[in-house]
Amino acid sequence: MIPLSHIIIFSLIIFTIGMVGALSRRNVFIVLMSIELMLNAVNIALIGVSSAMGNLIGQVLAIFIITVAAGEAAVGLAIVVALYRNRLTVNVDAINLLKW
Amino acid sequence: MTQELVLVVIKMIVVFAVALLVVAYLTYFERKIIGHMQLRLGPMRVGPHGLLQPIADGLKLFVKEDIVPHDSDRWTFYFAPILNLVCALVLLAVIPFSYNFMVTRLNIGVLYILSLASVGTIALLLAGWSSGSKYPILGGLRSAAQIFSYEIFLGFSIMGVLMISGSLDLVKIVEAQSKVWNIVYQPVAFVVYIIAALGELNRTPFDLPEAETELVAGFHTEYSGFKFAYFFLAEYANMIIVSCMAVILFLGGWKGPVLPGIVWFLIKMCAFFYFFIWVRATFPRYRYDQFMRIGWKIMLPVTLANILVTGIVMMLV
Amino acid sequence: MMINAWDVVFFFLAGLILLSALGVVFIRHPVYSALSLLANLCVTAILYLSLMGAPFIAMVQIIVYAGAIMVFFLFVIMLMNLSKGEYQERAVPWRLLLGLGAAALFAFQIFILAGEWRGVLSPGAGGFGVKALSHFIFTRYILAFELVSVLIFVAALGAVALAKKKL
Amino acid sequence: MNVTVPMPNLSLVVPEILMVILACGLLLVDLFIPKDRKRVVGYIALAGVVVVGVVTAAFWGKMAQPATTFSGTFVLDRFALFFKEVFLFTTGITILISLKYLEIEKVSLGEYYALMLFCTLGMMIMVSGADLIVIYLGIETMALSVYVLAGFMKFDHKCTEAALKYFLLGVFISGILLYGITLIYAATGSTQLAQVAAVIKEKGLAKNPLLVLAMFMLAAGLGLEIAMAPFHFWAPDVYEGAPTPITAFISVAPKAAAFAALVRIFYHGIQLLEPQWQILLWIICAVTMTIGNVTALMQQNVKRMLAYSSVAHAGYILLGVLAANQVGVQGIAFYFFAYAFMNMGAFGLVIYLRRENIVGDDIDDFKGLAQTHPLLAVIMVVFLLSLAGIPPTAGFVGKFLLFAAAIKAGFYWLVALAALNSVVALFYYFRIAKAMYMQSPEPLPQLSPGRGLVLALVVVGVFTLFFGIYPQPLMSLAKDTAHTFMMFLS
Amino acid sequence: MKDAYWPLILVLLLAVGFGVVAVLMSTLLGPKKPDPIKLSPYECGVDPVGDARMPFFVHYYVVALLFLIFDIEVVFTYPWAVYFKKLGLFGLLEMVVFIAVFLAIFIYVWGRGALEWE
Repeated sequence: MIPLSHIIIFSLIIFTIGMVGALSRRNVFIVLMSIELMLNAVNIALIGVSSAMGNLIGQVLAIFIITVAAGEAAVGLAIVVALYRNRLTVNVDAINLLKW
Repeated sequence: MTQELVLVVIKMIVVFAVALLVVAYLTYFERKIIGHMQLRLGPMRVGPHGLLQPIADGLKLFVKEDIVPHDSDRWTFYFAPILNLVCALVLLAVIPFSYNFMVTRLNIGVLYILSLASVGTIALLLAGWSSGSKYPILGGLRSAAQIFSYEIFLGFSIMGVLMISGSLDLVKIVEAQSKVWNIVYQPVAFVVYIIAALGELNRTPFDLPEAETELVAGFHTEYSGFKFAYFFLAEYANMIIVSCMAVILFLGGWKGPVLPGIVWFLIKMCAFFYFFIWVRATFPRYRYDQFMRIGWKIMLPVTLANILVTGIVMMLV
Repeated sequence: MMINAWDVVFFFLAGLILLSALGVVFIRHPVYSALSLLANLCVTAILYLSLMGAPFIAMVQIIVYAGAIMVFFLFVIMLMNLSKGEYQERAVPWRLLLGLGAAALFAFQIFILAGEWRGVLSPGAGGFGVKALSHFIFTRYILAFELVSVLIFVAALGAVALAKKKL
Repeated sequence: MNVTVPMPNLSLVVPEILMVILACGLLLVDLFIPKDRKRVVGYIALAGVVVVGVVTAAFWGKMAQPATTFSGTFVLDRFALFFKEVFLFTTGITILISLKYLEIEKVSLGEYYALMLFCTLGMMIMVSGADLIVIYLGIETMALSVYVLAGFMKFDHKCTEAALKYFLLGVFISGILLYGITLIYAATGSTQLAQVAAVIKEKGLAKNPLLVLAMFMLAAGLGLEIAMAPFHFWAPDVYEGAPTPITAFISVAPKAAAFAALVRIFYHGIQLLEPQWQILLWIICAVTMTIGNVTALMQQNVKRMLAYSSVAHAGYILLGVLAANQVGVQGIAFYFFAYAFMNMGAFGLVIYLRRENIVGDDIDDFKGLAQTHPLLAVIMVVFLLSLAGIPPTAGFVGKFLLFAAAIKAGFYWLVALAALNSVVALFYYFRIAKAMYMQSPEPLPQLSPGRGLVLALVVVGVFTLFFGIYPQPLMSLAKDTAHTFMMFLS
Repeated sequence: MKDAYWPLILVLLLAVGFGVVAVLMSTLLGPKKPDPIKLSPYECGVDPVGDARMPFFVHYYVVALLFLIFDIEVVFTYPWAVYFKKLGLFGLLEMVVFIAVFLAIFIYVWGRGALEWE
């Protein structure tokens, strides 16, 4: 018997780690992977809740999230590839033609 | 509980030991059969008719110098072959060799096999990359592209079988074939499966990653010693898995008259081995563009059509 | 006795996931980072399988996340094959502060939320089969299901349009 | 034994189905059209959008009552229809102003139009989604297309950079949005808005911290597309870097869609949390307006200035959301049409000034426009007046409705702040006018706008004035919209 | 036989154990005679030219992309295939629409020439 709060808090921790990575790392790949980590944390929470409540909607949503993550990876890496062609870099710091 | 545990451990050890033995002797038989097909004798020196050859090979690889190139990425260089082998070996756990003989039964067995097979691709990519030299990288990218292209068709080709049996459980899939084997209902899928399997195994006529003329030796150019042997082992272990899956999905698994189930299973499996070796001896290698064209432009539409036709026929019947 | 065993399993898996998550974020080289994420995803799948009774999701997780998305990532990283020097990063303190701020925010949330959960996971009770899930996707969420195909179309379209040099 | 699947009422999703067919068909047709005749693709897309618009409009009379289908995951009501028309109108205008621009930039491709149509489809799903899962997928469909469109000129450094920034931020925020959905699901056991509302009511979860947190996260997730503070900082960069027609599109359509989704979720899903989300939105509204207007004052680049002005407009529209009454929804609906007219017009003018080597987005490019192109200058003044909210333009009517709604709901201080902000806004709109009328022109090469662009400018210009002088027809439509939408709450 | 996942852990441990131990053994047992030429990257006996960096091969990228996309389709087709008997005609129609959209992707990619391997 694992209390659901364990799972949720755990997933929040992972989510936060992902957030820290997405905000503080400079390599585009790692930023993207940190975001994947965030989505994974959401999935942990969803499936935990789903199986604790005996309700399948969470699992359905989790599948859709995984799908969307694939779409995001495809588009994101395409943008990175286009950028790499132009600049030969994947470092967010070097990408500064536009001021934030 | 303890009894169960012991049982599982015993089964596990038996399966692994037999599998490794089979792998070793597959290499032997491959050389022998191809030799005879080409009117040669194959290995003859070690033991009677060269029967101890695989053991000698293994020992040789074991004591060879283990070269790690200075440009390589040490950790991944070690990690890649292990990952490759592990991904192949753990698949053996769910194969039902007969109704009762399997390490464990999963209700999602098919997915388990496909999922770990897809992780194996990463090992090839890593192997190529970690070598730090250009041929292996290209070879790794090529193998990976090839393997995951054909993984798609492999996945689609078994869909018809899943529709008929309505389960992802390997045992139930076999049980659903009590009367008629799936190959009767799904001949197209079977052919696609075999082609996809050849592509996924990097075997002739699709052994492009190892095309010596273009790429030296593919992703494992820089590997030597036992790490090299791992790729070899994994390839043959994958061959076992693919054959087992073909038997289970299309040829009725352990079903057969008179003889006990497990014997039938092994017979069918050996037929596949023979087929793979035969193909290797017969066909020339495809060019990479031809290979990709076959995959994406022919097999993909065919498999999709197969799913729809299966669906329509099942609706009508 | 059994209860303790599941607790041990949970904390063990959670520890592994946590370690690999930290690895993703703090390892310098993207290939290692990707491997760490791969480990993370696989252990998460084990978590789903062992404690949450969600075998199908676990497998989808490995097939799509580990087997497709991560392969795709590694593939692109290796296609670019940047030399080691290009992975050096400047330390940017204000970014780190931002990250720490986020962390603090979430720590705060955890305090708010900790008492709000009454449910328990009872592993070993047997989860949902694939068919129950199919039933949901293919009857109730048909629209979402069809929408997924459109979404993937958009992704494919966009990726090809951006990545191909000349169209 | 077969499961009985209730056949969904497909007639309600006809516009969406048409849209998918149109987009897919467009791509396939594009493959067979030679390179020099790509303009045809644009015409087909435009015609298709018009057809879908007509079909959507045909539903209006039948939808006095909301209708749901797909097991309650999709709802069609007048609110959804109204916003769908906004999107379709925006898309049509964007296609018109893109025709020439794409030729100058040499990216005339079917993908461009197809992505825009898919984006519209995503938004149509967003406003019609009655289930958080469907809304989420709609958002993602929209967002992925917009990311690609923003970086569509892939050899332009600024453009790909803008796309990357937009993408990274968007995906990051969508993670937060998802966590919000998860928390709602965790608290109520459902993702369907009606059920969520029912469970909250039944179990008295109105003060549940989970839901409050979820509300924050949802607001953040949708706030990115809305460009409300503190998630507005991407807007100027992306607006500057993206191709100008896409900038025009992004500044209107996704914002409208995100607002519609926000309103639907907040009003129909978690309406019992109204005290909480009113506090949240109050603060956001005040900050957004102020930041948008004050930073816009300091911009030299017209696209950036319009970006900050659109942030400010998001703030004004938040007044309507905050009011949570019928006038508020009416105001939001009306304002979005007006906003579509004036913003598309202003960006259209920037495109008009696009020449071979000059982007036309610096404020100096507007110098002396009144002397060289007097008519153009007049039209621009109309748009600027409308953006500033001065009669007799549609912008004024919209702003009036929003302010009235907020006053009715008792947000006096906020309205005072908004009025103050409107005054500040006058300054930077006036700068463009000053450049046009009071500065002498630099020698300009001949401008060669396409007919499509001229047509688009005329249409939006006329609408801006027409609905400013005679707003009744649009007002009554907006009123019907608000009426059916708010029936739920009573 | 009942479903059980725990044996998988044992199998995993055994496989990993075998893998690691054998590699370590062979590393320890094998001879160690490194020399710079032996450790340099293999290029058919010629001195290595340049580093291992190469131009970006967009074809590989496109193939990987296609794989990612069709993998999604495969994953959604599994639960459908398993449940197909129960869903009946309606299920078939659903899948026809789903596959039709993916076919459109496929035709588009084909028509754009992304499948041509020069």
